[in-house]
Amino acid sequence: NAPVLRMATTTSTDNTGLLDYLAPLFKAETGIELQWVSVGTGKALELGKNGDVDVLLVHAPAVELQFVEAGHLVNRRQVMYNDFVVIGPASDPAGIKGKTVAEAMKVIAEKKALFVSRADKSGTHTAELGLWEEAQVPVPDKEQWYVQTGQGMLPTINIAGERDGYTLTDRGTFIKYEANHDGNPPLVILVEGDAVLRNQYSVLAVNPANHSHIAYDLALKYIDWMVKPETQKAIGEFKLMNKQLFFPNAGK
Amino acid sequence: MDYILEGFSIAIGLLLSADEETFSAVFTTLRVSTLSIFTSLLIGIPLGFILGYHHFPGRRLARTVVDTLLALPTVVIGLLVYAFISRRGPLGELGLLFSLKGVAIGQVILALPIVIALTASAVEELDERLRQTLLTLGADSKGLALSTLWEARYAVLIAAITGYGRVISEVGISMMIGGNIKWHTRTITTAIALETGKGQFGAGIALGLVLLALAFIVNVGVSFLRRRATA
Amino acid sequence: MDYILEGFSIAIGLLLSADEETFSAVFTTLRVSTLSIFTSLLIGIPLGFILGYHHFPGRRLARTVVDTLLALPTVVIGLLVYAFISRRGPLGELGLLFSLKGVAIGQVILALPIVIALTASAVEELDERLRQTLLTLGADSKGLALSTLWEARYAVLIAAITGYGRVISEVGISMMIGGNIKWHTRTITTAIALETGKGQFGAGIALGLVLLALAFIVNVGVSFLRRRATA
Amino acid sequence: MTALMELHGVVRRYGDRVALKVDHLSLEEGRIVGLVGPNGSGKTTLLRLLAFLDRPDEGTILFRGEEAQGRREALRREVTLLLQEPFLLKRSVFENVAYGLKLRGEKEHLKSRVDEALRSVGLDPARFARRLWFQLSGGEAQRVALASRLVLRPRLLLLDEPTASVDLHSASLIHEAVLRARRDWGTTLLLVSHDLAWLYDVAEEVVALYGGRVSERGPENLVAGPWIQSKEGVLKRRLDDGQILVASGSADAKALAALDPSSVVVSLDRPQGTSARNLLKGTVSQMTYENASGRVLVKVLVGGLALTARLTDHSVRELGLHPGLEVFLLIKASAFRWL
Amino acid sequence: MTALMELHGVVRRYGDRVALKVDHLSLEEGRIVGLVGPNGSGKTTLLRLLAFLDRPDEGTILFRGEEAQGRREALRREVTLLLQEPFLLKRSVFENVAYGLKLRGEKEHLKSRVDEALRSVGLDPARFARRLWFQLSGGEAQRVALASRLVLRPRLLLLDEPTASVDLHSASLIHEAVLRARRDWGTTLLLVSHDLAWLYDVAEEVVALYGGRVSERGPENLVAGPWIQSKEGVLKRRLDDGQILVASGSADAKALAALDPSSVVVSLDRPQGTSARNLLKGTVSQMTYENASGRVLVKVLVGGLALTARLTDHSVRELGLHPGLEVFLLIKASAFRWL
Ligand SMILES: Nc1ncnc2c1ncn2[C@@H]1O[C@H](COP(=O)(O)OP(=O)(O)OP(=O)(O)O)[C@@H](O)[C@H]1O
Ligand SMILES: Nc1ncnc2c1ncn2[C@@H]1O[C@H](COP(=O)(O)OP(=O)(O)OP(=O)(O)O)[C@@H](O)[C@H]1O
Ligand SMILES: [Mg+2]
Ligand SMILES: [Mg+2]
Repeated sequence: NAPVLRMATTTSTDNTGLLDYLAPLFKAETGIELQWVSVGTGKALELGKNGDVDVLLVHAPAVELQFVEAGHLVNRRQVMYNDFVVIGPASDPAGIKGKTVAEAMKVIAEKKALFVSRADKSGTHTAELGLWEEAQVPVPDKEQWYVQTGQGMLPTINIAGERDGYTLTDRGTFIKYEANHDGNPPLVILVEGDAVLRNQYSVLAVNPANHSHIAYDLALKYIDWMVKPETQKAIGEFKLMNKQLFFPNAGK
Repeated sequence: MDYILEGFSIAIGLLLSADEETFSAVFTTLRVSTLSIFTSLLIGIPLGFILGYHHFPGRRLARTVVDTLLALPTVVIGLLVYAFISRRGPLGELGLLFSLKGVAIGQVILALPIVIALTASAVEELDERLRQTLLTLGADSKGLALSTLWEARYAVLIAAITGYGRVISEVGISMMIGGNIKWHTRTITTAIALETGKGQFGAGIALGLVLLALAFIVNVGVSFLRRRATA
Repeated sequence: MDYILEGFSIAIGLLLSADEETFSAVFTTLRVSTLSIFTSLLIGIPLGFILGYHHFPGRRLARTVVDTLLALPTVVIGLLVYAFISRRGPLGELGLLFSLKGVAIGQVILALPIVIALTASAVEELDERLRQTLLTLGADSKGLALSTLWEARYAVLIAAITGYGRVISEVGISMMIGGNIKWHTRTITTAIALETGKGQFGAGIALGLVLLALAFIVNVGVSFLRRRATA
Repeated sequence: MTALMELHGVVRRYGDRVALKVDHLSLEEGRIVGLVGPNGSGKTTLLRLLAFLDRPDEGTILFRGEEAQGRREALRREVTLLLQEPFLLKRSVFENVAYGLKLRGEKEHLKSRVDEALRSVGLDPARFARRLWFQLSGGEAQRVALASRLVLRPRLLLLDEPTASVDLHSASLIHEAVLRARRDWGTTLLLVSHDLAWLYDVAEEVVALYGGRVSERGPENLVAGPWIQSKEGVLKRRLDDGQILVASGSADAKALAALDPSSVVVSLDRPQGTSARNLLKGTVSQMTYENASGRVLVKVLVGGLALTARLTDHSVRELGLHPGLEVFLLIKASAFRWL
Repeated sequence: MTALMELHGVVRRYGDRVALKVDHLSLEEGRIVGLVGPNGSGKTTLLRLLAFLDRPDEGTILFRGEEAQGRREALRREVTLLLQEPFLLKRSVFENVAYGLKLRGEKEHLKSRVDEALRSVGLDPARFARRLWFQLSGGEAQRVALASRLVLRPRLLLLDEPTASVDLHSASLIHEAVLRARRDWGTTLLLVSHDLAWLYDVAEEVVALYGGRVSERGPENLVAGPWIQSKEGVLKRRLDDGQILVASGSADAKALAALDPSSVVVSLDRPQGTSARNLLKGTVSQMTYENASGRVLVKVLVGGLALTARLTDHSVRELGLHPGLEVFLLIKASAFRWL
């Protein structure tokens, strides 16, 4: 019976298949079985705080730091990033293609073009709120053109697709979405590459001082494994539709 | 444990402060569940009567199929309805996706097997002498159906209550078809799912309590009706 | 529409190739739903009998409460159970989180109101002469309960089937308490939710069909038993 | 007289068992016919066919000379049946009686017609109309069920044991109601009852069923086994008090023998030198006037067996018969018919 | 003889209506008691109390001299009741009859005891034991229900209309079964029946109930209104054939009058100069031997009313009474009692 390490993670790492790719490698090297639950970022952090898992893989740096500060989590290490992109219908009714993110957001608000928001306090949603601030547009809570789904990334993209709306997504999920549409999706990338669009993933261990039962040693082994060069290389090599999804940046 | 206590205090807070978001969800829930359950009863009770009353070839198979459909998960219903009403689907033109009507279609599919199976069983349990009495008094097929259902009224009511509980508590269809769009298609259950996903467990429980309060009020009404029908 | 056709072909593929992941989910689903439904029946049928048979003070209120609990959403049950069995909860030591036992606890809470309400209604619908007959033949309270339930067996069976359909199709509890951990707590429904979340609608529908096939087999068995009991 | 209903070659089975086999039976319009027969002889089965509740497995049923098949729903409005086990709808007494009228859309004078029907079975509308179905005694429920049929003024009224748990006073009211139905609406009646005294009083004609077959001989005595085959080639049945009944013919031990009451002779003294093989001592327990024949049915208890003899009032008077009297019965061994 | 059961000041109400009010009633051990009374008089209500199915609203019930309250469940094994409407469990006939024995853990000789019980009500086990509850005729079901009580060999057996839809032959078998139960197991019996001929034959004593009260006078004739108050200060009731019944006292139009059969005088010719106010012409319809008194009950139809007179066999013989004979009834106006 292999020792079991429990991890809470966000849906993006699971839905893209990254974990299915890494877990067997980890088991082969360390003999540790990784079991993960993929949930919203907020819920993942809450599970960590309660000591229901041993380790976290999430992407909401600001909130992560709050949890570290409060003493719930320790040993935060950056692992990799991907980036956010603004997507929308190929016809691009608001004409945002090629603009900076801040300008694009402003134009969307001015033209009251349909924008679909996750509105679920996820990493992506937090990033979107940051973009509105950057564009100096108040969060358009009750506007007709602002659709708040409160759902995961893929369902939110689907809603945008059905409604011909714009939305913000992480690149990984978008590639998955492209794949689902056999590479010919109704929505396309319109804005990308801005520095503010970086989406940072980190691993964190649950603080053993609060929870004596957790497998802290296994969590440390996992964190070490994730940041070591061979693993980092493997992450970089993980591809979907021949596209790289995550960019390793441990120690940077 | 803390979440539960927290849930209670949040729930009271939401109700006392007449929180706008909460009330929007409550109202949406009531609208769609009422539409769904009445449609289900309208279709399901006659079908349940036929299934429980008539001895037609293939009846046993039909019952087994209905019983099987009791196990239809809401996500699957959501997917099936989505396949029809999405823009790429055959009914895409009707614009039912992300609308309460669309949700109601899915919820009717959800409640129908319950209403049909329980109505059929209620009708089946009736005394054989009832049929004979109605026929000897000259009932035609319509009179027979109506009077039989009236005799089985308490059991049919339980079918309705069970169906209603199922509809009001479901989340998969509302999420998939309604889209959980704030101020539009967000129901209490999709709001609970959202809060839970955010890790706001207390708020999730609070909304759960609001939903139960709603169901309680409906059931007190039903129980009152039922009492009047007995006395 | 395409999704549905795709779903059928994937479903057949999964079953024919005896796909390991699918079979693990099928097996997990069967294990946990069987445990849940039997526990629910064991607790729920006696309670339903008491509620339907005895005239105690507060009975009407008790019925209304049970009817209300029919509207308990699975997410809320998940949260409540989580509050108890999370490491910080009072039962944290038992390690029930992310285990099938934990899921079964939640599913029992889900099925109990259904089993209780429908059993109570079945018992209530029985002929008053049954009670008198059993008493005049010398039945004590145990004999009375057992024989009454036996007389209402078809209606109680429907309670069991409805409860089973509810348990096998639920996803909120399995997700929240089981955690949808591959090879461990992934059930058919959590797998469907996962596939749907990934946008693999065809695969979601395929798994839904697998679930229905499972439910169909169970119900054919029940219908066979039922036929034997009649003849 | 024309036949209201006719049965030709009708067979009704339950599983493999034939419960009813009627080669021919016709019900004359406007008659009051009694139907008797032991338990399980097929009376209820026959009434269900006549009321179009069940279909025969074989044979045809004619209503006023025309094939009934195909217009059963319409004919059900002309024929009504009082079920053997009364059953009330879960409504008030008033609603139970009014139900059939409302179905027919006959809402005029509803209240007065319901009240009249209740009164005709001895129930005071003021006391009973508003009661609920479970707030009645057995006999009251039975009479409500009857009232709900009488109110319909049917062409054919089939009553399956209308007096089963009804008191004497109500039984005579039902008697009157039956006569009134025939007189006022020309209703044809078929009455099943084990209360032969009541039935013989009401019916103009009595048909008997044995083992699902109509007997042309009218009601008969039935003697169940065990029969013992004796050396003399006859069958013997030992009675409780030691007397022995002798019947000729051949049958197995469990066979049922029928005996026409007209072939039973009653005598006050033990007769000397008679050709009858049976000479049985018994006590008269009941004497009933038979309306259909104008004769008297004398029931005599013989060692636990009740045998009925049909006598003229002349011979009853001559013999000075009265209940409680010891008498002798003379029966030929060949008078028994094997069923 | 000791009292098996005694009732003191027992009252049973349904809502506000008092259905039963018994100041004192005792059932002697080993007796066969008949209980008669019109529909709704409280017979079933009384049997339910005696069988511990219901509790009285007031008063006490003693079983063998001890308060029954508190050990009702145990006593239910000593007393059993055949319900007025027979009800079978959804099982085979065999399982229905065996049910009570299995409950009591008496599994020895189960099959032979069940077979014996079935035979005692005239059902052949080979033909009936394996049938299901719905595969029976009305009378067969009734007898299965009875067999399932007889098999229990109870201390007290309460039968509510055991012969209601049972044929004559079976009625006499039930008669025998009742006597055998008393003889073999010392069972005390209380029998309700509207079949007075049968009841009077079996019962050693007959108690009557009217409007929920026990009448010490035994069964009586009942005459329902409408009564018309006449100038002479008496009440008159017009009969269907125009004859008029006169009763003294005061009562309202809907009142029920009771008349003791012993106070009815039968005469062949129209008597001259009698003090009786009533002189009614009627026809004898039935004569029944009353076991309890050794007398004969003569039922006479007078203008749609059935009146019973209780005569000695001597006078019956003297008058040469027989069913079908025209007679005159002499009844004093003061003989009527108002209920
Ligand atoms: N549903 C059934 N299935 C099988 N056998 C049946 C069914 N109903 C009646 N029988 C049988 O058919 C025969 C005729 O029954 P039916 O009810 O017509 O008798 P009946 O003359 O009305 O008797 P009773 O005087 O007892 O009412 C009986 O032997 C009975 O056992
Ligand atoms: N559940 C009830 N609720 C109200 N009234 C009732 C109820 N049961 C019986 N009664 C009334 O109580 C009275 C006595 O009923 P009970 O059944 O004892 O009469 P009974 O003597 O057995 O009559 P029957 O000869 O018709 O069987 C009747 O007037 C009846 O209408
Ligand atoms: Mg019958
Ligand atoms: Mg009664």
